[in-house]
Amino acid sequence: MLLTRNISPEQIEHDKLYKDMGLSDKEYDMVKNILKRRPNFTETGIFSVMWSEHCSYKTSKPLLGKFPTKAPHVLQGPGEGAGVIDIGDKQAVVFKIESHNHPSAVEPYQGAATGVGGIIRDVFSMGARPIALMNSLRFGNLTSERVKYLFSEVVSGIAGYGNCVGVPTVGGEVQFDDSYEDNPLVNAMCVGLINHDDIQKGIAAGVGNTVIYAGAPTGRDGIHGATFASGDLAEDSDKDRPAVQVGDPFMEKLLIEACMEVIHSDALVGMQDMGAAGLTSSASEMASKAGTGMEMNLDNVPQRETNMNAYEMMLSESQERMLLVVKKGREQEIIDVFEKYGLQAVAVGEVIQEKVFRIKQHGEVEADIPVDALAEEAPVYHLPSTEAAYYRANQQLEDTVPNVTDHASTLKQLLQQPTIASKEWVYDQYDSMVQTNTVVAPGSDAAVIRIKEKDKALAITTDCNSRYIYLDPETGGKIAVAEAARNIVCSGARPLGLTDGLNFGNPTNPEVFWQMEKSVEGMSEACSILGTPVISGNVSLYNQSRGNSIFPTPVVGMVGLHESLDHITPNYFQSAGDIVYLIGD
Amino acid sequence: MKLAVIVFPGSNCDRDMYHAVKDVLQEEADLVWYDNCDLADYDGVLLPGGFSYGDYLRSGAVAATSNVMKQIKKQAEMGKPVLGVCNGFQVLLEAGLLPGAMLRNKNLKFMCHQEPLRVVNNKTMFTSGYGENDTVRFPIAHGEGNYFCNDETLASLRANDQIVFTYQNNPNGSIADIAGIVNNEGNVLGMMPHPERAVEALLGSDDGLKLFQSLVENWRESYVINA
Amino acid sequence: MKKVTVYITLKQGVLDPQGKAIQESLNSLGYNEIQQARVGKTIELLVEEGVDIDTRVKEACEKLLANPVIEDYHFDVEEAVKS
Amino acid sequence: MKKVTVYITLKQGVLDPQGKAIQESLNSLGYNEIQQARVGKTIELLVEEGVDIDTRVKEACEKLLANPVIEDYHFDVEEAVKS
Ligand SMILES: Nc1ncnc2c1ncn2[C@@H]1O[C@H](COP(=O)(O)OP(=O)(O)O)[C@@H](O)[C@H]1O
Repeated sequence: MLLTRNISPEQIEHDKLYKDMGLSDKEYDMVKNILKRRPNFTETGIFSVMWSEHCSYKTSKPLLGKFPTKAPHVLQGPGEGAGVIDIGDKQAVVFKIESHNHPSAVEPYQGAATGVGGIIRDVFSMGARPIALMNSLRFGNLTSERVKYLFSEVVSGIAGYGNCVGVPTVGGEVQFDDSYEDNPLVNAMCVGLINHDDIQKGIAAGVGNTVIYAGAPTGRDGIHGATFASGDLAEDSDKDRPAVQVGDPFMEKLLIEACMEVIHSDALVGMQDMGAAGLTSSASEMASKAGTGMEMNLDNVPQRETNMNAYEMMLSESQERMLLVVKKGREQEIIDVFEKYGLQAVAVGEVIQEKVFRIKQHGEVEADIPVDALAEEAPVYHLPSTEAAYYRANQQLEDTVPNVTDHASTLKQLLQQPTIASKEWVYDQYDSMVQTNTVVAPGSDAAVIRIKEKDKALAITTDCNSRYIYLDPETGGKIAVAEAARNIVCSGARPLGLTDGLNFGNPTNPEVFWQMEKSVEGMSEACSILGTPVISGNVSLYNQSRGNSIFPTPVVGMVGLHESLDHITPNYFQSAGDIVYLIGD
Repeated sequence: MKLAVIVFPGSNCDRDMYHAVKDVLQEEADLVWYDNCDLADYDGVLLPGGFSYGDYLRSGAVAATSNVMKQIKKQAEMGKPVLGVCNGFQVLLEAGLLPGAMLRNKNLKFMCHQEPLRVVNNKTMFTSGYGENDTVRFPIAHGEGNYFCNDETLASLRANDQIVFTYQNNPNGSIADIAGIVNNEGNVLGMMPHPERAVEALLGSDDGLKLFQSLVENWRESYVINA
Repeated sequence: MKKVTVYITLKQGVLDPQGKAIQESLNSLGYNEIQQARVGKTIELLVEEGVDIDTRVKEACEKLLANPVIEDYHFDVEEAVKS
Repeated sequence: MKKVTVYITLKQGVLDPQGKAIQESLNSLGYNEIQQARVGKTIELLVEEGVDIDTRVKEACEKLLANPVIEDYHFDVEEAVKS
């Protein structure tokens, strides 16, 4: 591995090493301005991950602002690990969707598995028990061996992780199209249930409080994964392969149980999972939100490998790790809970008054950065947008209706399309029933999960017809939200809100940015009209290979509430002689 | 009747089992963490499904070596009922309380859906509420449920009427369609399908209720007789 | 420090669905010369010296590492190389 | 007929949760001398003669048997014993 201490700040500037890490010249100058000096190697790495699209949303932020996010029933909108919506009886539903596209293109089993692990941590770090998983998948056509391999490994990875942690995977969607040939999409959604009193935030409040690291030790997994996820998937991405992280669902299951116990302790101040950019983002975000600073000693961080330097430790994406802030003097209570589950939990730092993020290792300061610079002051770009030429050309076309002569054979052909055919091969591999709440299992428009001891249930769906969105991003965006809402309503529930997974190509291409802009506008309008605010989401850009962008794919994950179990409506014919109605245009 | 639901690190159907016994059957039950527990006060032991120790090495293998298994053996020797479902069955096999071993499903995939089973032995304390050769529908959810044993063991399972449930459309390749077996004494039952997921019609089947009811009724009778 | 490699294989007569799947996909990729595939596993242990390694590892295999109903095992002991 | 045994191990630095669980369980069974366990797999192939075994098996490993992203492999070739 790199001997980073030998690379001086001067050399980083002179050789423009920051560019290899993902910072532009302009961004590097911003960093110098913030620090009033040149950043060292570790600091450059920290800025580059925190300012990557994945962590900072620097190009999508202006668009995300268009989403309606407020409503009386929204207890927590975008910004925390996951959004929270009130469902009455002092209970709430917590959910979010997240992509793991690039890792899955490189190592499909682990990429998909760790995607599931990550989204589950987002939900239980809020204090909620994860009660359901969904996923939204896109692959190339099933004609190439590589695509078949990706498809089957992604499904196994989702199953391998979700089944083991004991959270039912209750549905999802799969579509196949050439535009995803080299760049599959793997979006995973997790839904959790929580009592209002247990809602946790990822904040590092209270100067003097202790920062505790819990879970798996840190290894060299996925170093620079966050910037990797935001860069083009180039032909030679094979050499990025060591960036792949491996998941341990068994450890995650123990973490869930330990965290479910810890949230009831008033010694706990804040909790966040270590997702993309690991220690760096969790620590700096927690401090930034609380208006505090944090000092951390890396010597205390549990390590899986020897001789890791500060850069590697700060950027590692080892899975199944949590960061907790705990009241000073009460650390042991918390540590004991983790130990009961055989998990390591150790004090690694302290909340400080000064709003800086200070990292020490072997007695030396390895990074000293103003907290807000990392989390709040990331650059924001307003990229140019141009109406796509293909769109303009399509608008000139006359409406055509295909001439079908043999309806039966056309129907059969349609049913044979992998995108339309039954997905039983997929969902049979998922444990869709564990936790014994699944009233409507995969195979229906929306899955239905009852809430024990209450006369209530939740409906969950993921939808996005990316072909429509490609053809007309604004109308397609509306359709995606409306389809999700219809699926919820058909199951007998009232739509509550949604999480969005925005998967697009290269945003610096003005036509791609236009697709993003228009589809977000369409989705936003539909959300406002339907009263379904966006409470969380995820952005994955640069989904392309060999110069072609994927179809714009803003996935909608929607949750609805059945106010009574009697409202649950199945989506198949019940008995001969019933009358069939067709409603709508 | 008071039942212990054993929780190993990685068990994940523990709360489902507890819910079935406590909330649906309204019998007494506790979730019992595997470490440092005392089973003397319980009338029976339930080993739930899940992925104890991540199913690493072989499913059930690590849990089978834990101290609590010694106690469970002792309870079983005393004649108390022990029920292992899914991973619980795998643990019982690995611990040697039941004969045979589990292999990966023949299609190498995890599978989760309802399967019709045949009750081939309705004379056990777990199945007396069913009719002989009744068809019941239980969910299965496993990747390693392909039951295997050698010919000798199979012959003795048959000779002693130890095969309790068989699959009607063998989904995983199990020898002789075996879905569940009891020990020679009849008080230790291991089965891959999940009766605890089949106790509420709302969730698709309540065919599993009779299994738990049989257990409770037989225990009550023997308790009354012994008392 | 010694490195012990335990080799665990399925007993003759025990069906190996994974091996069979591998053989079939090798054949379908054109490796028709491959007539059989059987899958086993290895467990590499780093063992401190000062114990009777043979006896201890044998015992560990029987207690935990191998399942005698379906598996055979054997192991090698060598000097561990510092990494 | 030749017997080829392919040994597949996880690359250095790749997390091996299975190995870790095995090590911990060995330790808790009293085998405290065992400091590390890493799990790998073996695939035993029966290969007809008449092909360039080394090249073909190497190719098969890279195409199918090993996952180069996280695994290393090597193999031995020996005479197959009639069974
Ligand atoms: N990736 C997946 N994971 C789990 N369930 C899936 C997945 N893909 C599809 N399903 C399930 O299969 C059923 C049909 O899916 P799909 O063909 O996409 O139908 P629809 O167009 O009605 O959404 C749905 O119930 C869905 O939940």
